[in-house]
Amino acid sequence: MRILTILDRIDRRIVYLLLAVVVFVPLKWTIFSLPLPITPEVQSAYDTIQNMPKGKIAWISVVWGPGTQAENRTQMEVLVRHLFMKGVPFILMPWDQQGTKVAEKQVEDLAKELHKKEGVDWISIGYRPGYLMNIIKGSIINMNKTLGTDRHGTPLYEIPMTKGKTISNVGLLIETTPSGTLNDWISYLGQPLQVPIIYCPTAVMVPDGYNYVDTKQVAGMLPGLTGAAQYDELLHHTGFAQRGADALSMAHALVIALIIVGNVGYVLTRRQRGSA
Amino acid sequence: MILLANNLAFSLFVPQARPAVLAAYIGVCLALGIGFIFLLTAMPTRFRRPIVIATTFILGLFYFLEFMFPGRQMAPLRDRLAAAESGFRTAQQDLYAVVVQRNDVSARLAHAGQALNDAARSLDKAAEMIDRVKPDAEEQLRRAAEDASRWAKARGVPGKVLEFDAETGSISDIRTQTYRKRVGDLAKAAEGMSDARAAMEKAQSVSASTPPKEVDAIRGSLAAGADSLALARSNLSDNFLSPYTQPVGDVSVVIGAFALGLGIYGLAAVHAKAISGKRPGWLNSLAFYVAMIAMTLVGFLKDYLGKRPAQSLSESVYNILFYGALNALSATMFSLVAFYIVSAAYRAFRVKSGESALMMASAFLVMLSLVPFGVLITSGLPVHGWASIFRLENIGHWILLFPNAAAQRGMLFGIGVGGLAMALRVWLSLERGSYFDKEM
Amino acid sequence: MHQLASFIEQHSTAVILWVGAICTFAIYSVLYKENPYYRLAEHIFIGLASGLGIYMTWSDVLKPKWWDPMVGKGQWWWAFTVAAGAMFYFMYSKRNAWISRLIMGGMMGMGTGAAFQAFANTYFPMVTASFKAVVPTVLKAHIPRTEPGLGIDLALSNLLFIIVLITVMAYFFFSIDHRSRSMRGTASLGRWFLMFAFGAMFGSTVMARMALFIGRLDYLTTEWGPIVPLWLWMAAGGLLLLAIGFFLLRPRPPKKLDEQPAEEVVPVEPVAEGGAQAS
Amino acid sequence: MQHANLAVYILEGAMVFLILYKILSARAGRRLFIRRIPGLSAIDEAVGRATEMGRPLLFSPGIGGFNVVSLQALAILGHIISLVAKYRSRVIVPTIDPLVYTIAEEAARDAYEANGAPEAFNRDDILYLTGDQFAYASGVVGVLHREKVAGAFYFGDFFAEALILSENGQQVGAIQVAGTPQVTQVPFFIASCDYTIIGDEFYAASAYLSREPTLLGSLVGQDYSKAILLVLMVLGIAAATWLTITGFPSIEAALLRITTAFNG
Repeated sequence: MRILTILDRIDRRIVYLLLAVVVFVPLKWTIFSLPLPITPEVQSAYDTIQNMPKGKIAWISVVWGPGTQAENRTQMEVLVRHLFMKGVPFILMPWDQQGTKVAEKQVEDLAKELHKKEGVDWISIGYRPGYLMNIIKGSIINMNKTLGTDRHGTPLYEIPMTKGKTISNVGLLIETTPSGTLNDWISYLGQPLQVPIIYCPTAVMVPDGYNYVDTKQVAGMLPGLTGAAQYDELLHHTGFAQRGADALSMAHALVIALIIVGNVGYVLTRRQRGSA
Repeated sequence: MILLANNLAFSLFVPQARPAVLAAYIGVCLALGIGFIFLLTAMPTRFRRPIVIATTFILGLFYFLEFMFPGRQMAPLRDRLAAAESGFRTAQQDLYAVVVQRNDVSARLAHAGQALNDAARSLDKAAEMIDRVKPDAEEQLRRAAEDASRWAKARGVPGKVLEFDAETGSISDIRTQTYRKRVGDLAKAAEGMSDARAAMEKAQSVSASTPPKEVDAIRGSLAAGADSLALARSNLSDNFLSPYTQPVGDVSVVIGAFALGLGIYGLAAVHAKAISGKRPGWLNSLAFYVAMIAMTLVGFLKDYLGKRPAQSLSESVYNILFYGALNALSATMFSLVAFYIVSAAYRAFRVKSGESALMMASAFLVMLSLVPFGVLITSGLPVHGWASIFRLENIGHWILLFPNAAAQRGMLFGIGVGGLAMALRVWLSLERGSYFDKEM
Repeated sequence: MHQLASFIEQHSTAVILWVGAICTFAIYSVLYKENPYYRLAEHIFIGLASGLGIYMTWSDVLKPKWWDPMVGKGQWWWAFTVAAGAMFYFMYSKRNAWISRLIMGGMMGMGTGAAFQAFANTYFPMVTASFKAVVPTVLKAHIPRTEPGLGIDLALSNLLFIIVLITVMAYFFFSIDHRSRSMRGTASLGRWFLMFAFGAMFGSTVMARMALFIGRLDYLTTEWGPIVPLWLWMAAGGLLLLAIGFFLLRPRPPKKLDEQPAEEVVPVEPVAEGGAQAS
Repeated sequence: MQHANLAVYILEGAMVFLILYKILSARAGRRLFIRRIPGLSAIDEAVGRATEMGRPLLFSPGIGGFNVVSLQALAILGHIISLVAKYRSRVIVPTIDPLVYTIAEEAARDAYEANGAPEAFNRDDILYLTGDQFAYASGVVGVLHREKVAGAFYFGDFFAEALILSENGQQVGAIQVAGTPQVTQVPFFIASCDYTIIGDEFYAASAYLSREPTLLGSLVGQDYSKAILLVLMVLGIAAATWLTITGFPSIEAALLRITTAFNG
């Protein structure tokens, strides 16, 4: 019965090692991709992009830094992939100094993969410190003047993608964020101009995010990494999102298995001691 | 009251632009401060405790009174806005009923129309009031600004200092600032009211034949209108202490910042002792010193070296220390929780007692409801209808929304009252315990 | 010096990645046990954070709020705050320690005076949010005024919400003995609900924490990983395997497992007293 | 809300009155009953055990700034330090705020002096460990392991680092007692500490430990205040339910007015 008593007290280091393996392996190699049920808020995010009228462009707001890139970068990745596939041009707007580099590199990689060109299919305005509300309100008056130049210093009115475009051409806002910046977008852009918003919060913020989904203040939401994985499935693509969701699933499975194992060991040990 | 305090501040606190005079003034201030502290050292013991008690009480009184006094100036206008807002909210509720329940629509709509008519009357009155009050406020603002500039000229204060001041809001120009805010708030209130009125007009056109989706959209804009009225109302509620909250907050933040030296001194002393005594681990203490000095140094150098090669070097070193080391250390330390949460769950969630079994059960359900493989277990159940409540994601959502939220709220009330009582005891110096009982 | 400078500037991205990876491994090593690498990382961490604290206190607080107004805009009266700040340092004086208590008392006063507004803004909305109807609207004939369409499910959920709220609050009454007849059932029910809620909070946090770990792994594999030469990967893999082997085969002192199962994990026998907590 | 309204005057006024009234009557000598809080009784035991084993204790006042929560944590610390000084044992206090640090140091020095052992007080045991959340956590983890603490107390504001601290304390085999007003962290303390003080037992702790009439009176006053809130909510629930049954417009209007007043 020794084996059963061991179940009662597995060394914590073995537990840690198990966790590391269980997360690392599905993250690195696609071993299995669990089918994901698509939740309504993700489906409506997908439909929003799918039904975007021709000639509209999208704004992508990057509020995150490297700390939450596992979730936020992945959400951005799947949405950018969809925009590229649909041929919707977009402007990348990074508000975080470190996140800027990570986000731009991600978009560059995707553009290379899908043969898209900077200046035609996408631009980035580079890191912008400053008050979000002022930039939105300024853009409503004159978008190209307020946003100024792209990350290489070319004025927006000279770039083919944005030449002659105004705020009325903006047909979508994607907010990828680990903090509470959504309200500014809703009050200054989403509600007044009826621009649909796709909200991509981190897992901790998801319960709060459902409030905005219920009130239809956001058109769709990608809840954390699992939301990104569902989106990937809608795109019939297998990428980091799917692997991350697998890793999350496996980690939870490990926790649940360990709890069961621990209880089996505990009950058996107690019974053994009781009979001895 | 504002006028009195402000005139006093005006004649006492004059910004000085000429460097020599400024230096002299600052010197005198420092000397006065030292003198004040010197006086305190000579204070007889029996006065010390009463002085501390009085200081605590008076400084607490500022925020207490600032909250407790309603703003008198605009009270009738606020009442009108409140009445209009309540009409909006009533109509909004009626429209909600219309959308959700399709029976008895006409009675509901009539009720909503009644509420909106009341709201419209209140809005008219409020607009009238604003029209009446606004010229006065503008006149007061103009006079305050004139006074300020005249007074500045008389005392040789360069206009630049003063003008700059008015924007950032310092104590010397609080009167102008107060009036400017009032004029701005009135304008914003008028803007909010016109937004609300537009929503209202749309709502008044709702009839029994309007499609539910449209009614729902109108309901949403009514709610937004009510919110903007509430905002306008709260903006107009400044009392005689409100303009001073910003300067008082700044002062307390600055004074608090000076206390950092205490902590850094203590930390540095511990490690200095370790190094000088060659205690075990003294090399780590050395590493602490190197890291601290390097970080402080490159932080300042990158800001104050101007455009020199050394500046760009310190910028790169700063990036390495901040993005490379500090961020990685912080993120990794945080992510340790992932490991500990597993080992804690494994160890603690045992069927040792009813309580731990219950905790385990709810953790289990919520965890399953959040991950794809858990959701798969019950994916066979229908999405709609009564059986859907047994789908795991719905169970998890329900647990978080009802029993969990209720238990948290029950705890929070106790914590809130406990905190309020503690604050009250400290404020009135009723608190007991080692630090608070000590003789001085 | 110049060479060092240009080297750092040219390779700063790589240096940042390497420093980040080394720091990550040093912190993770504490999972095995506390060791000199962790200790070094910990001291550097505290050093860097204090250094940043000093720099930020100047650049975010003292410069914009104190130095700039005082020197740049001629507001000489900010010099008084120096005296106020200096009062803290009297705590090291034996005779005049009370001066530090004066300024501490002032700071405490400011914090406590604001508590009344904080209480009203935080807890008053919670009171009205708890006004929930517990009867489904299908029970009566005419139109509901508030909460239209309150179905049986929502009504039952509301009822449960209120029962949980009341019993949990009852548990936290201190001046009533829980052993008294009126309270025994209510308070212990409240405790049960509390434990259920704690489980839910625990369960809903796991995902967010795992995502943090995935984030670190992602950093190591997709950002730092590509710049690491292959031989280093192989050497590291070999070392890891060796380490695992040593751990599994390490000599262990013989133990009587069946008699004292709690000893290995918790050297101190936990104070097992009923009702204190769940574990 | 920016400024108080009638609801605030009535409700907060009643609460303040009750708390002050109970404090005064307790000071006048009325005896008051307080129920048992088991976790707090364990503090004495932990201190005793640490003394027996000749190992130090650790007290963390949390990572909050200089606020009401930290002041309450310091009040609990005062009690623990005087116990420790009585036994001539050691307690290490890592802090994150300079002001909390100074008060802790003063409290410790006084406690040792009051127990006639000023030479036993070691200034290095009261630590300031930077203002950064996770740098602080890493420092406390280091102290837990290096000093092989026999008991650890966590009282104050804790956030994500709660589990990091308590799991490491668990690893070194310390008896751990924790209490925090941050409700979301309580489950993690329950999972890895021996005793956890829940909810506003945290604010009751200093009254329970010191049996000081002022604090006991305040605690009873708090009970009355909570009772007011509870009664108010029960009335509101009854009104809302009655409204769904009868649909009286007057009830609806009254509920709407109360809700508006309470939400500013």
